[in-house]
Amino acid sequence: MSKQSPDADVAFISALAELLNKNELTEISVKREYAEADSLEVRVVKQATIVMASAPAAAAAAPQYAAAAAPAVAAAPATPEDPAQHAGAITSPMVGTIYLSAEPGATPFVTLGATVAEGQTVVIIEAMKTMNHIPAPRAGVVKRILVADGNSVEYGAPLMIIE
Amino acid sequence: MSKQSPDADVAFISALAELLNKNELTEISVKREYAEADSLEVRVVKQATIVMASAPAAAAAAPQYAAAAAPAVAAAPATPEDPAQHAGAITSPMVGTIYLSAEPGATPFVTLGATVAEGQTVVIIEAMKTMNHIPAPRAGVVKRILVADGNSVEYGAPLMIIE
Amino acid sequence: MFDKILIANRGEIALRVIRACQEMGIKSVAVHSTADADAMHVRMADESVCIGPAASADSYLSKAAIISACEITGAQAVHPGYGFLSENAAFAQALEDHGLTFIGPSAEHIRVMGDKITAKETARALGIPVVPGSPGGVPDYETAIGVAADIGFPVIIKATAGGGGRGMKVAKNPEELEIAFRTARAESKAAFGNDEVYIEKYLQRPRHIEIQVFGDGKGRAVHLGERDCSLQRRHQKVFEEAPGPAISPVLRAKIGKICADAVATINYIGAGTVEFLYEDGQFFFIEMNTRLQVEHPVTEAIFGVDLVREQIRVAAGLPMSFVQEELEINGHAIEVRINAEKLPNFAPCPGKVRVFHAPGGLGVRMDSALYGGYSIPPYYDSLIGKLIVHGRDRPEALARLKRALGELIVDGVDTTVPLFHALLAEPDVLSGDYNIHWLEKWLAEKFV
Amino acid sequence: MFDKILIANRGEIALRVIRACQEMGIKSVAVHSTADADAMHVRMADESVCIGPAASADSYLSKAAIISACEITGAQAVHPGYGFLSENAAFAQALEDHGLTFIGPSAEHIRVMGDKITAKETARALGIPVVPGSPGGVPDYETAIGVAADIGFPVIIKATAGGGGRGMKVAKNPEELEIAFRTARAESKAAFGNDEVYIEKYLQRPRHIEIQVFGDGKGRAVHLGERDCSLQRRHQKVFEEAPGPAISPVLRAKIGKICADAVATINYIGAGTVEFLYEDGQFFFIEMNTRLQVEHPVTEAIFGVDLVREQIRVAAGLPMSFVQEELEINGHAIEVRINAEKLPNFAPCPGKVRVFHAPGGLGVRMDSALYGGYSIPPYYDSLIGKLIVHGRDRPEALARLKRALGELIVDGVDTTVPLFHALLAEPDVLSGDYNIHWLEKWLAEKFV
Repeated sequence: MSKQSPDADVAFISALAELLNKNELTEISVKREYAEADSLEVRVVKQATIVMASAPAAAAAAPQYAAAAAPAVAAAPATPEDPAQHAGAITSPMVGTIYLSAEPGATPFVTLGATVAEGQTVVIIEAMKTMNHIPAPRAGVVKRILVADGNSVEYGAPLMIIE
Repeated sequence: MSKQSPDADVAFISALAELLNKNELTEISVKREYAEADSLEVRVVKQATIVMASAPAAAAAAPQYAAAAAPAVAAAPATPEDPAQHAGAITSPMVGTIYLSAEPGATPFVTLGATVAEGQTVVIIEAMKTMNHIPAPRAGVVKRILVADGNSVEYGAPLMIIE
Repeated sequence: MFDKILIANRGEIALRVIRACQEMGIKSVAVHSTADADAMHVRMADESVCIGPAASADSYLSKAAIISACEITGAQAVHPGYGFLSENAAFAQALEDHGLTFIGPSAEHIRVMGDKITAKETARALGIPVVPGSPGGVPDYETAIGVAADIGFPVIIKATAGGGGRGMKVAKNPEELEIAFRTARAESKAAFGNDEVYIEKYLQRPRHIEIQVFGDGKGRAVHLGERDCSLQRRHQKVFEEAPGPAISPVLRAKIGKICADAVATINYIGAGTVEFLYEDGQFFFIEMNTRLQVEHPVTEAIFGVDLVREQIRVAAGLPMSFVQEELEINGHAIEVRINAEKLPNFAPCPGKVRVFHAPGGLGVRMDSALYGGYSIPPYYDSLIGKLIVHGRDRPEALARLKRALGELIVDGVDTTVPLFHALLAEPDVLSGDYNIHWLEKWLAEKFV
Repeated sequence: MFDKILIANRGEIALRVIRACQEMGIKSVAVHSTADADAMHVRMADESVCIGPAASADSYLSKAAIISACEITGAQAVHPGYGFLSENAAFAQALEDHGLTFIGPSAEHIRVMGDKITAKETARALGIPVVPGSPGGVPDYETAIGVAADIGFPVIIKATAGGGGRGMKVAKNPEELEIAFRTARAESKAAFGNDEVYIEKYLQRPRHIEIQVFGDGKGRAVHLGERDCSLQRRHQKVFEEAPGPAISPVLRAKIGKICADAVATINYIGAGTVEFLYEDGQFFFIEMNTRLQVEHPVTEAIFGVDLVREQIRVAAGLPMSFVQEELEINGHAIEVRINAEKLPNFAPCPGKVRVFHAPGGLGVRMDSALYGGYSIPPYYDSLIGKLIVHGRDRPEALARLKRALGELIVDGVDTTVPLFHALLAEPDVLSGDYNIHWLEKWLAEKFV
């Protein structure tokens, strides 16, 4: 009694996947017994909801949206990789321009791996011609610096990660 | 014992998928026993998506829709209870007015439980002032009569069920 | 006035008529094929009747089914929209025979204008300028030679029963005449079961200019200026505007009066469009459409009138609600046809519209039967919407069109929207310097 | 002309301004709170900047954040829309100090008109008819008695710093005066931290009639007729129309000229609205709004102009694109405010809009920032859209409004649409026979 080869199974499953898409289905489950001790169980699922359907569409139809955040650093909705969501993140309390040092050429307030004390200035944000010193909310080590000298930042934009 | 090939299975499942869409269903489950130790179980599902979300909404916002089919008998999309989908259903081949007997007061062409021969007139549909005799497509017993004398019917409206 | 009107059509034009009915307090009856059970016109009408299967021939073109639908719903009048039975004299006659009102001209006027040759003869008799050509059908090649010589090359050979470009062939010189003549006949035979053809002068770079006329059926008629519909692909209009960039007020008044007087003379009732080829200040009659045009909204925009309401009024025996003197042009309007077609080949692209978002704001009108979740059936034409913009002048209208196109979302199917974005970047389009060959030529350069 | 404009607002009015920018070829910058990251105005603008948290005070009302947003995006001008910072003199001044253009009147004009008493004095000085009342603040009850006696009862006591109905009390007779006076003071103190009140003649059944004015800042100004906004609930307009059902052309020309001359005299720049109470052929100045009004589209509809485009033009130093003589009224327009509110209590009803389908067709304009799947945040006002209809006359506009309301789908939240369906069944609304008390009275009878 010849058993189904893995290749045949893969072909079978990919065929199901195509069916799923072709017919705009959300699930196909198959339990196939070819012979004693020779059976296959497959479940192919595709989720679809109105949110998924409309949001990207609107975005797609508004090419500006991709550029929406530019030239400022986006404070976009949270995504797994969004550093703004990181526990150690320091986010911008205002809209403005970033300076990593007190004046051009001067040594930066903080460097990667440096240890900072709570309250220590980590960056300056210029807004309305005034220089705002942004203090570290807690002591820790600078794990990441997410902005460059002269960057523009929105409210909520992640500046650096301190742990 | 000839076994089903995966190809045959794919064809079978694809047929199911098409059925699902054609009849606007949301799920089909099949368990097929071809032979001992040769069985197939399939579940094809289509989840409510934006269509479902919007259609009722549009209907809700269009109070006319509820009344849309009136005064004619609706030939609505298939639903489990839709007699038009019944295997034994005779559906209206035209838009018009139903007469269950040759003339007012005369004995009706068919009655519930009566046996009809193929080709026997079951109703008359008046359209454009002409009387159209509607024949039974097959011999059988009248299980249900779905229209009343003088009813208006749309194309595809179920008239009666003969099995 | 009618209590109930049945709309013998589908899609955006069915909606257009239902809207007019609602605003006039008239009940509306939608008819639909089994494929259109979920269509917007069915949802918006007060009542609906399924009149047949998906195939138009057995539903939207079925006179019997539609008249029966009137009988079971008690509709007193039928608006045919455009296409389908809108220019079918037999249908207009059948309605009359059943005591129903056809919202459109008389069967006789439809018949006369439906035949290219009688139409041309009638137009000439009514003082409408026609393109030089054979007095009637040209029976054989020998006759064709003489006719072409009289007219002067280039000439075009057209099917008497034709339309939509089939059975049309151009001969630039005597050498090309025979093959063109025989091909046109063959195509006519194949397409229309009638191989009669006629010959006309072929214009080099004409514009398609059409005059909107409206009659009350009692000897009064007006014109509502022109529309320039020169941007065509395979004789299908894609971009229409009013007023025409090349038409002066003097020229408009002159040709407009000629057309209005002509339809007044024959007691024409309702909306009609006299189509011309326009070149070097001269108009040459092409044909008269005895119905509402797809592009009627641009005329409504600049004149501030509701043409469908007027059609219903005069069909009910009421007078027109305006006279010529009151009809003043206000600004500029443009319509683009949103088709479910995939560029560059304009392949029809039916399917499910996941998201539909209409553009909004000042000076924007969207006529569409789409809604989120609607599946565009493959059985009918690919027009899924018309975007009409109105501005104080042509530059404002063009800017508004560009803006509105950017807002329109039809997610799930390909549409002709990219075509219009591209056209709005073309100097010739922005300056209005185009003719009936411009688009084909541009497409050929652009996409080949 | 500006290259880039920042819109310091959200919702439909932000969209309104972005649309004008797009049509003028000007880049637009949207600003938004964290709660509005997915808002339509963010999607439609060329750029966007998150300026703060959900709370308006820290985002849309944050002058510093908005000016910083201009600096990082290079925007040269700011359009404030309505509400938020649109009538904030300090903001206009701050922009000027930073070399940015405020698209609106001067800080000085905002300041003068922002204070009810100086506004009234200025209006009187400019020849605008004002309602009889106390020359200024009324310090104590004793003074109030004398003032009320001079004016004649009934009188109304209002907070100098007030608005939105708070700190307003009516005294029908001398007996009611003391309690009304003291309550008004207490409410003013609580609501505005300032207990100064003034006293005016209280009109019985006045209409709210407002005159749209527009100035070029160089001594030229025009008026664009009136809007009747009498249908109000708790001093919030819900239904606005133009022209006003009760205003004759003669009356319009007279009061219009008075207002236009007044703003011309002070070199007013941009759009402004002079609000009046109207009773028995007399106008009584209420206040002047030194900004674009929510209901400006009804004026745009009947005059065929784009008021936002004009605002931007004059802010850039260009002349107005029209003169008084060219401004002719064409037809009738009505706007209804679609709020996310649940009847009968008009309780705000934020939440996810599952399906949004805008009405279409002839004479219909929808200004809304909704889209399918959008979640209306709970932090801002409940206006989610404005439906504006335009017809040849008032009955046509009313019929069109009813039709369009039937097409509008906002699935997922409650809206004020049912209110308008009900209003369109009221003989008084259909005949235009209403005043500023009509709606409150009707609601009380209808829902209590």
